[in-house]
Amino acid sequence: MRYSGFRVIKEALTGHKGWKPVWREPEPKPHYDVIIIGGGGHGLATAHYLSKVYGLRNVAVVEKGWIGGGNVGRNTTIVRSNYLLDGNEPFYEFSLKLWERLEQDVNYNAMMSQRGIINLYHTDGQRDAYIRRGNAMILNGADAELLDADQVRAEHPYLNFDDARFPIKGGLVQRRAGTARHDAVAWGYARSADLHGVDIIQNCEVTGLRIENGTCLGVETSRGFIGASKVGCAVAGNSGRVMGMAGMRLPIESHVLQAFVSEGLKPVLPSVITFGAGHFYVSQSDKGGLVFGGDIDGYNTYAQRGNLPVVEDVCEGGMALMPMIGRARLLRMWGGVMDMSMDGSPIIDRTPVQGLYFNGGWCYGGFKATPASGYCFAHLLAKDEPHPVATAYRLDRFRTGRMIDEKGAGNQPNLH
Amino acid sequence: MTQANRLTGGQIDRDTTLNFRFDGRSYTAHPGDTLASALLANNVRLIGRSFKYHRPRGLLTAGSEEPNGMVELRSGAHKEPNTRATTIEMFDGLIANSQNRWPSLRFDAMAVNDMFSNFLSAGFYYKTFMWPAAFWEKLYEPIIRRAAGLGSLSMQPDPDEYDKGFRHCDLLIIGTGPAGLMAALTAGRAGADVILADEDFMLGGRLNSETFSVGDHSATDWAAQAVAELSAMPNVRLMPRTTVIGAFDHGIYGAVERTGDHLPSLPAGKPRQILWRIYSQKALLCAGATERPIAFENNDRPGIMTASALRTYANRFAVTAAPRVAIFTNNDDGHRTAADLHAKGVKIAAVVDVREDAPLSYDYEVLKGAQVLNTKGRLGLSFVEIALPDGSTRMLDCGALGVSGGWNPNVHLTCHQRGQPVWNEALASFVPGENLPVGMTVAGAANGVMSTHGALRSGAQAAATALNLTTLPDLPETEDSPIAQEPFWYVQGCKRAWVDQQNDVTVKDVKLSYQEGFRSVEHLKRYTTLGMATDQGKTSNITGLAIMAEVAGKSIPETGTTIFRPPYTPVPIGAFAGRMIGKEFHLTRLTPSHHWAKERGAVFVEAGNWLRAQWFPQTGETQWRESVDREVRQTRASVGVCDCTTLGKIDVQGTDAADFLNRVYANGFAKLAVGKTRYGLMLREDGMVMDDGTAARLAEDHFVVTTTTANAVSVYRYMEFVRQCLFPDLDVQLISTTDGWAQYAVAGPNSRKLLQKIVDPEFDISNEAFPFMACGKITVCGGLRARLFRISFSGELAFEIAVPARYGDALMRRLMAEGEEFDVTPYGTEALSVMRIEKGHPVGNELNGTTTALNLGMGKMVSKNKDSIGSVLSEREALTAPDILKLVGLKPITPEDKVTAGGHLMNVEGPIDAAHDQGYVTSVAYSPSLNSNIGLGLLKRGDERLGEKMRLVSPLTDLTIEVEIVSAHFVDPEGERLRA
Amino acid sequence: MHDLVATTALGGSEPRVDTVGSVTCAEVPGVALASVAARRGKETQAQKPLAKLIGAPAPEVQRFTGDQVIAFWSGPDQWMIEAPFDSHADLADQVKAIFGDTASVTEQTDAWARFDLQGDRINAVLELLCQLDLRRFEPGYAARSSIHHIGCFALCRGTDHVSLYGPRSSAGSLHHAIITAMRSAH
Amino acid sequence: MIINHPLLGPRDASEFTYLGDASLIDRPDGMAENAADAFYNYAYLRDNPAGEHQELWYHEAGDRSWLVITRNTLTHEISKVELARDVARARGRSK
Repeated sequence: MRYSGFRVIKEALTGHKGWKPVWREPEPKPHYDVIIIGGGGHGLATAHYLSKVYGLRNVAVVEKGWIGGGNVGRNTTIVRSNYLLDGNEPFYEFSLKLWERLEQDVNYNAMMSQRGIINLYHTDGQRDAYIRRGNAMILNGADAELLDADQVRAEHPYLNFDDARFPIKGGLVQRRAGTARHDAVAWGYARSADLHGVDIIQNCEVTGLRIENGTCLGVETSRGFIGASKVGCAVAGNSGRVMGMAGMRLPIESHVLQAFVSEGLKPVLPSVITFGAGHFYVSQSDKGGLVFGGDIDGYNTYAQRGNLPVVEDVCEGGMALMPMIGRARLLRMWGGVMDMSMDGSPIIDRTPVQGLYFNGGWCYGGFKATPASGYCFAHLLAKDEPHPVATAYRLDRFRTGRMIDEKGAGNQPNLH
Repeated sequence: MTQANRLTGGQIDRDTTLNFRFDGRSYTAHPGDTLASALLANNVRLIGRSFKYHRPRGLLTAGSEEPNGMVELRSGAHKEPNTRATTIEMFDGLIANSQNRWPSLRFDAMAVNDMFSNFLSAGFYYKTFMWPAAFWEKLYEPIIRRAAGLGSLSMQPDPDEYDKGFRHCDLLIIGTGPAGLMAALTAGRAGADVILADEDFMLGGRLNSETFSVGDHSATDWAAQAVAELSAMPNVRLMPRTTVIGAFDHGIYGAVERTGDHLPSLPAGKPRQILWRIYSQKALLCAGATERPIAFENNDRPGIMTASALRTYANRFAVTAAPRVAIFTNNDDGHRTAADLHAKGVKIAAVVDVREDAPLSYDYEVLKGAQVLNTKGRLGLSFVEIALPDGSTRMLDCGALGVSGGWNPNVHLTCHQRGQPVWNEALASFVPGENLPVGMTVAGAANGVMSTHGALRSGAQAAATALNLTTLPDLPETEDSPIAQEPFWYVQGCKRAWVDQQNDVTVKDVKLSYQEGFRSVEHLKRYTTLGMATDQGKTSNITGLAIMAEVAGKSIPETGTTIFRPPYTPVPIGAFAGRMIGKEFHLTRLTPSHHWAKERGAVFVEAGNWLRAQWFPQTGETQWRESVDREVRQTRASVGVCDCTTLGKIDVQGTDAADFLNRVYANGFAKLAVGKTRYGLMLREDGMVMDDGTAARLAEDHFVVTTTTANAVSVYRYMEFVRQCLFPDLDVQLISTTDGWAQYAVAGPNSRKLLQKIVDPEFDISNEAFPFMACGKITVCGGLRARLFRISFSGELAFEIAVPARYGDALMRRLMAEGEEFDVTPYGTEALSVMRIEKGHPVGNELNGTTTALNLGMGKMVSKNKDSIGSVLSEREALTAPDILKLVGLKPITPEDKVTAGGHLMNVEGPIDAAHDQGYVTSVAYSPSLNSNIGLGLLKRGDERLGEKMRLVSPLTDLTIEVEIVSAHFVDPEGERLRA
Repeated sequence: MHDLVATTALGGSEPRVDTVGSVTCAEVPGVALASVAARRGKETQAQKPLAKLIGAPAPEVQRFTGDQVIAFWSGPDQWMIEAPFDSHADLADQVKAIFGDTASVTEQTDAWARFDLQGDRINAVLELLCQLDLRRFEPGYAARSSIHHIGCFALCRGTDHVSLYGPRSSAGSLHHAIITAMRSAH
Repeated sequence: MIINHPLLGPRDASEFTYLGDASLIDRPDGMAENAADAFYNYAYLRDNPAGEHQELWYHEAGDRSWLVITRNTLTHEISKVELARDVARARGRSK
């Protein structure tokens, strides 16, 4: 069924009787060409591109709970490609281009809104680093603009310019960045993959990987064994647990990132804003809520919740940056479990086990990567070679010293 | 205005009259009122508009669970959007306005949405607005955004202050209804350290809304007596107006006390609210229960509210929502409301009870086995249409309808650590599950114990269990009626029957969600937005879940559970931020000569939390560059003084101190002589440079280590890690002395002469006695103990001198006075930076966490003969490949060309793109010594490319120039000056 | 005798005193400090000179002992010695002479700013500043924690008298935090 | 969170700084034959367990002790807190 304004009107006039389930509820087949573990954004995007672009139809996504319940269902919805390093920027720019045509691609309105992002800077050193980054973006074909303090004030007059501990000196802007309706991204990919024949199997937990003679033959699940020629793991947050079933230790720790939303408010913020002198970034959703976040709690955890010190730290940052939000109320807080990698960058690669492929280590940047991650993982699964924009995301890069460390924080995941 | 709907009795102070305004009209109220009760007293039912369809809305409840009755409170910068009228304590002069309407509350243009509601069904926006692609941002989204949202921000900084505080207790009791009060009495009398918190300004919870007696007293009086007894106990702290908002790990609870919201204005220095972090050994949740509505057609009109809310308004606030009231119920509690209202003289149109065996009344009509089919009234309820068991219908004329669908225990805080409530068939509601936050127990209605006596009993027992008490206090006699709740969620056949009133989610939407495959509870919530409004679904989640279960043909527990996240009720962001905002966002660190520098007119710059003098403008200097160039020239020509107090200083002592430093530094320290200083390079274990600085050996077993300003804390932490975790038996002791010493760099050819004027004569600081890299303890100015280091960052003959911080100001003034004959200049961080770039010293821009010693031209410093931190991993193949980046100097071919830090380096020929990137510029300066802009950069194979011409491009700042690659040591490469 | 004039941590020539209601906050510059850390293997030995120095047994964890010269526990086998500045301007040297090679001694006099809070409502002020359990504040208690993200020692000298030691460079921020809390709690 | 410091008793976790897995105590010998391999494992690979996790915390705003804390990463329950120095010695580290 194709979605359109016409269809909405037609259904409205006929009592909405024609709407069909957005995805089937199939029983698992005994064997698939490809099984993707994880019905989050990345797993569903992988299924969409595998089936639509690479033509593989005998594909299943197995999800232990409900689809879209991973970090795609609990993030701050920001989409951008403002990266510095060669290993990252082409990938994220590829992703942003996929975002720009996502809705037409999947025939689902994910409300991709190119409202722009501004990263504020407060010191000369930060400015220099942003100039280097902005140049890297432009040299990679992305867009970037540098604003001085007056230009920032013209666009964001409500920021704290007059009573700031760390005065705003300017900002790096990417106009094509923005936000998207996170749940809809998962649903749109799921719907499209389903239409292309992919089996989306919910409430099916992977309990083991069947590996014989160094080759992965399929997955053991709560609904029995399902065979597969190739198994791709896309369970960021839980990568350690699933890959542990294959006996692998990863350069990854699991951490919680909290996110927050305020009560609905009439429009106040025109774009995504990140504070350069504290842990705070914010945008406003179409419903009017201020969606914001900050730093990870900082300790290893698989619990989808955090603690007060980070809540306070984030709100301190928010109030320091935009003191007008003091009387807006924080409505809800939640936590998502992140794969924090050893250099802050992801991994999309084969593993030492034949037929087992890994996608993870997204830190807290996974949402914006969803389309490219799916595309590149699909490419890897279909062709057994990395997509040209994802060649740096190797599992062995820490052994060889080819880290992709945007922050320069080194091998301590909670600093990335 | 008279208060037309005011009844007799109630917990209000009729002797005092308060004035308030709503939507510009003046009304009166009394202390003890909420804005909600005061509006009802003045016969105002219409208060707001719903989120999506802009339907007229009034009050649904009398408490913090309110989804509808939201206003913008106060005015100007104090405006507070989305404030629930039910929780606003009345004060004189209160101003409130309705929100989410235009142009007025009664005539809202956006109400047109309601007419097109069929097109705006759940999730309609996911299926359209996709063509053409660019129209989303330009057309559709702006319209949606303007229509959405609720209240509006003032756009001005919040003028109020917020505090944070910390309290510890044996037992935290949350809620002061019968369970909470009885628990507090039990624990308090036993001497336990108790905190008793309640969101209401009046303690007593539901007891203040009821007419039955407790012991020999009315419920209200009993509560007041209990509160009085507790107030007199030194071991019990009562916290009214305090909402416990979240249960965090290990018995920590967040609580927001509204210390000033009930005041017309705040006294100076007083906070509006305090965010308390309560550390509890045990916690007892006595949060009561919330009455749930029943869904029926047009059940959202102003005047339709929960029956218990009608009862609260009547009994506690002496207000009726209308002179004529009907009740729709599926349980006995609805009849209690009817009886109480009747007793207060309110006309009961009828009690509509879905049960065939409903109890009858002598005082008013009870319609057994009847249901509400529909309602009428554009801006407020006027008629209710009833379906009678015989199939006939009847219209009831009434201005208010109280709806009772049973009670849901307030399990919210039990879910905050992702515990799941469990379904209780007898109560037809969710009760707390097994996996509660550690240390928490639940009593009273929150635990499904619905009678008053049961609540008293369970509160006492829970407190006794938590504190290991063996005896329970005597409990007063009171109401102990059994509770039986037969589920009745919605009237069959209804469509536009609201489940989530604020977000406009109807029964029809829930069914459509199922039809489209959004069947898990989480999908239901996300697809329809059920429970995502500001009330977090307190009155709607379970009903929505129940309807989904019915459609799916499953039981409720099979369908799922619903859990709640913190905060319990929305909290101002300002309260979470507290005092650490504005200029106090981070602490400010000042050096001892800060005041002196300020007197000199210095311009300051943030360096981490420090404020440092950036340059010292002199009369006639209009451009910062003039001051900086002068400071550099004066220093290089004669002498300058720079405050370098901010550098980290770590005292390293012990018989193994040298051995310890030999491990944390990449270069050797074992053989450094006493009285000597050495430059040290510290690596992270991954081989990247962590920090650099110097270590001065003051004695065989005593070093003073300096770190960069930025890394002082992390280096100290890391050294403690190495000491305690890696080499626990080394005899080495560490302590930071950063703040203890004021330290000044005295640099320039005349620096020795200047210092000789203040260093006491018994100390010889001539080149022979005190050569380059010497260090020692000295005295100055007639006996003040000081430390002197002959080290140089500027490349000149230079010293660093340190004195106890309290004398820093005086020493700086003395240096300036004594230096007058040498034309001494103070210099700031800019001149410091210029001089270090001229000398090619790497700092933060180069030590960016991705550079190795090899990158920085210091590869040889990494000793291969010892096992120091980071040495092994610095050898990895990609870090030692031939084409890695190397630190170089850059000079524009045209000296006036500005060099841009962050610019990228490209070959002179060939394309300009990422694939041909050769490196980047890390630091730039104008060098007054060379009369040229210069820069440092990291360039592929840079050390082999000296003399090569390259393009420096910065498309971001629209710059392309040609530069020559040169040695990073622009000035005095042989280092003759610093050894002079 | 040298001729340099000292400034207080807040940058004044005289110590700052503020009173709000019944609580007084006073800057106390007349104090000398030295840290003592026992050498590896000499942890027990070091207690003897310590006892001699303060005329009392070495303090237990989170306690201070002594009278004119006191020692407070600052870490495992580490103590801070506090003495009147006028008689102990060179405290570290004096202490080192007593400890010999049993401990490392470091001058800390000017590394810290001391503020004394006095009055019968100091707990109402302290609970807005510091997350330590005030029920443990009895005379002789000494603990380090953070106040507005500033690492501080708190010494309870009496039920209505607490000394707060914060890093000297942050004295202004710490003082501001204390004064706003005093106004708020008043 | 509350960390029950072995010397000081219960303290708010906000006084502490987190480092990571307590295996960071087990630094390999940099002069050994297999040092490159051993350091890669040491510095980069983690067990990352869902359950009990031994980890290093530093009492930055307190007594500056490094602690080894045994904490469940699913529930955050802390079952043991030790001075890291004692743990390091017990694991054979010395000078």
